[in-house]
Amino acid sequence: MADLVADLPAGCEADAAAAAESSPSEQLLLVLDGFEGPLDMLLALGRDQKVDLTRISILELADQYLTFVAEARKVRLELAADYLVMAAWLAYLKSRLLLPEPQGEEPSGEDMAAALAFQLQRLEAMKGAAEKLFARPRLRIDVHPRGAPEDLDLRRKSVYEVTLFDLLRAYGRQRARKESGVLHIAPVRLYSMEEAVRRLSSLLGHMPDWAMLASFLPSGESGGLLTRSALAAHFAATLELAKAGRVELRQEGAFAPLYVRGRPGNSADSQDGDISEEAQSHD
Amino acid sequence: MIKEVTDAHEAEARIGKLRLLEALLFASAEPLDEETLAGRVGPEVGLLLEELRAHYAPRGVTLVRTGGGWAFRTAVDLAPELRREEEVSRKLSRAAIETLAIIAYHQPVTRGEIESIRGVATSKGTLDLLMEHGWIRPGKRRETPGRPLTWITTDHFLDHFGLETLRDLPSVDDLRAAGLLDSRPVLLGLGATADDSALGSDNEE
Amino acid sequence: MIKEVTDAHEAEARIGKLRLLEALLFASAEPLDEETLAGRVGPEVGLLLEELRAHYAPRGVTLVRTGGGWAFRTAVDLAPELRREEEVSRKLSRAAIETLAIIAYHQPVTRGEIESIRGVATSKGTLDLLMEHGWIRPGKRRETPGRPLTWITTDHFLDHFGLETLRDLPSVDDLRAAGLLDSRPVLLGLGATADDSALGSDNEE
Repeated sequence: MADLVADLPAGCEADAAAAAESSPSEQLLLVLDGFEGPLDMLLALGRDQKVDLTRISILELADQYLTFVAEARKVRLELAADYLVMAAWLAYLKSRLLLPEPQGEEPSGEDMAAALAFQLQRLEAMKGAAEKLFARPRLRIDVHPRGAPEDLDLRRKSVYEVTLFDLLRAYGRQRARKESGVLHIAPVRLYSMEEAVRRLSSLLGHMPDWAMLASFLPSGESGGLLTRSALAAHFAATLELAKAGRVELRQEGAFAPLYVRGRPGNSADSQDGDISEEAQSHD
Repeated sequence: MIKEVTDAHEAEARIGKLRLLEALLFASAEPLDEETLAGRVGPEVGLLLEELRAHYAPRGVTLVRTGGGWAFRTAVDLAPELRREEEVSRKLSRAAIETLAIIAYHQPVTRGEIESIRGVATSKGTLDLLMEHGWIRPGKRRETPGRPLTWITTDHFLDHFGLETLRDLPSVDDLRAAGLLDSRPVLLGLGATADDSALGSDNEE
Repeated sequence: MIKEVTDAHEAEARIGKLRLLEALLFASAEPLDEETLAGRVGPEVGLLLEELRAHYAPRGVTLVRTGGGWAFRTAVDLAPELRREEEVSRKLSRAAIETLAIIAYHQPVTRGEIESIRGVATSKGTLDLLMEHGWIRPGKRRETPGRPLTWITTDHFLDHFGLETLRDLPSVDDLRAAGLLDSRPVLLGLGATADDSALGSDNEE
């Protein structure tokens, strides 16, 4: 952890100092705030190897990155999907580098490592270029034009001053107005728990035996926010119904499919206590 | 430009001050008074200014004293050759820019269509102005009842905005991606709004 | 300042032209292109400009060439004495600075390519902001599937950073020789949320 904090990109020293006095999760948050995405973070880790980027150990880098992500997840930090995708890719790369190369059309582990090294060098080059560019004397900051120009309007290309930016912005605004004529807050359709309770209650009557919770989900929605909220709502609804003693739940293990069935007799004596106990009692 | 001085170091300092004076006077939007300038180059500012004035006297740009301050101005005798045109560059009205943008993106487009897109009536003057300026011209008539005239952009339009073809106009998606079109309030924490298709489809609910 | 000429009349005409050129360039805050200037002083404008540039080289105000134009600017070495702080509101984010550098060095470059180089999605408003500064503009569409829009820098970008041409970008030759100006995507799925091929499809709506 400590050395991760030390790898902050330039300009974040103050954050680092603050991080030293805060909890591990806060430290990680601060570190993450300093990065522009996973490639940027890899580059910062790579600089820590203190070798020329052309001779960097990609394997070592992958390990550092995976350690970082593991740490972050340990403190239950919400990591952006980008970082997880990179972690998965690096884990794969690692396995390709360590295991014998399979015969196939896939690029070799070496090629993949070289491609990553190239990306890091290219990003590093652009960061360097940006720095040099902005270190140049800049107009109206270091170097100045005539302060009191005498408007000669020599070019006479146009009487009107309109730039492409003006034109595009006008169209963009116009479109935006049109799209939100009557302030159309695009409705975020979320499945409510009440809705799910109603739905499950009516369905359970027709389902005498154990059935996967997933099979109760409304069909016709694929992926997306609505599906995910439906899943969450139905899950919460089963917990609520189980608490009320109206359904029973069963699950083989963590992350295994959740089974549900209507409680025979369906009486009103609600049972407190946690779901896993209840599930076990029926096994 | 520099008067004889015995000491080379002194001469150099003097040149440095003259250069700074030149730059300050050039970059300032307002004439600068001697007091302000003295604050930058020291009490000998009067002598230095006279030296600069003498240097620029025969040139196309001269140093003049105006009111309480000093400023560079183009030489008076060149005025006839620099005379600016009567018309001063003007800002195009917002309605005109919008109309032009709609014609560019939707051409060929009739006036009725422009009005329905903008949601307001288009004054005749707007189209006239854009046409007078050479940015738009009438296209073919639309083969619908009333055979309304359509409007299209000209080559001069492309030229003015530095476009090679109309196809180089950024698309609506490009505009959105560039941040030039942002209508939907951002819903924080619901990263999934990127899922436009799902949201868009139940808009009608 | 004036080269030896045998004919007094010729010399006078030459001085007149230099003075006019000086005045024209001085009057304008923006660079003027040679074509415009040639329209005022004739085809020998190139030689006259070089003569003016040489005359002003040691002074506090210098004549510089940038993009296709010429402009008077305060001397670079006086920057510390003339420095104006950048307005806080104009300070650019790291993302914007990097994006600008990538556009400058890789142009013409698509948004997807920028994202694959940075390994992260371009947030809304970054390109918008750079365009509002007048540093970038849309270039031609790339003739690949989806015909994605490309981005390029403007002459104002060169002027702002004191560059005569794009070849004067810092270290550009070294970077090119090292193969680092190759903008092809390398790792699939890295950040590049902007699938270029998906863009530009709804121009016709």
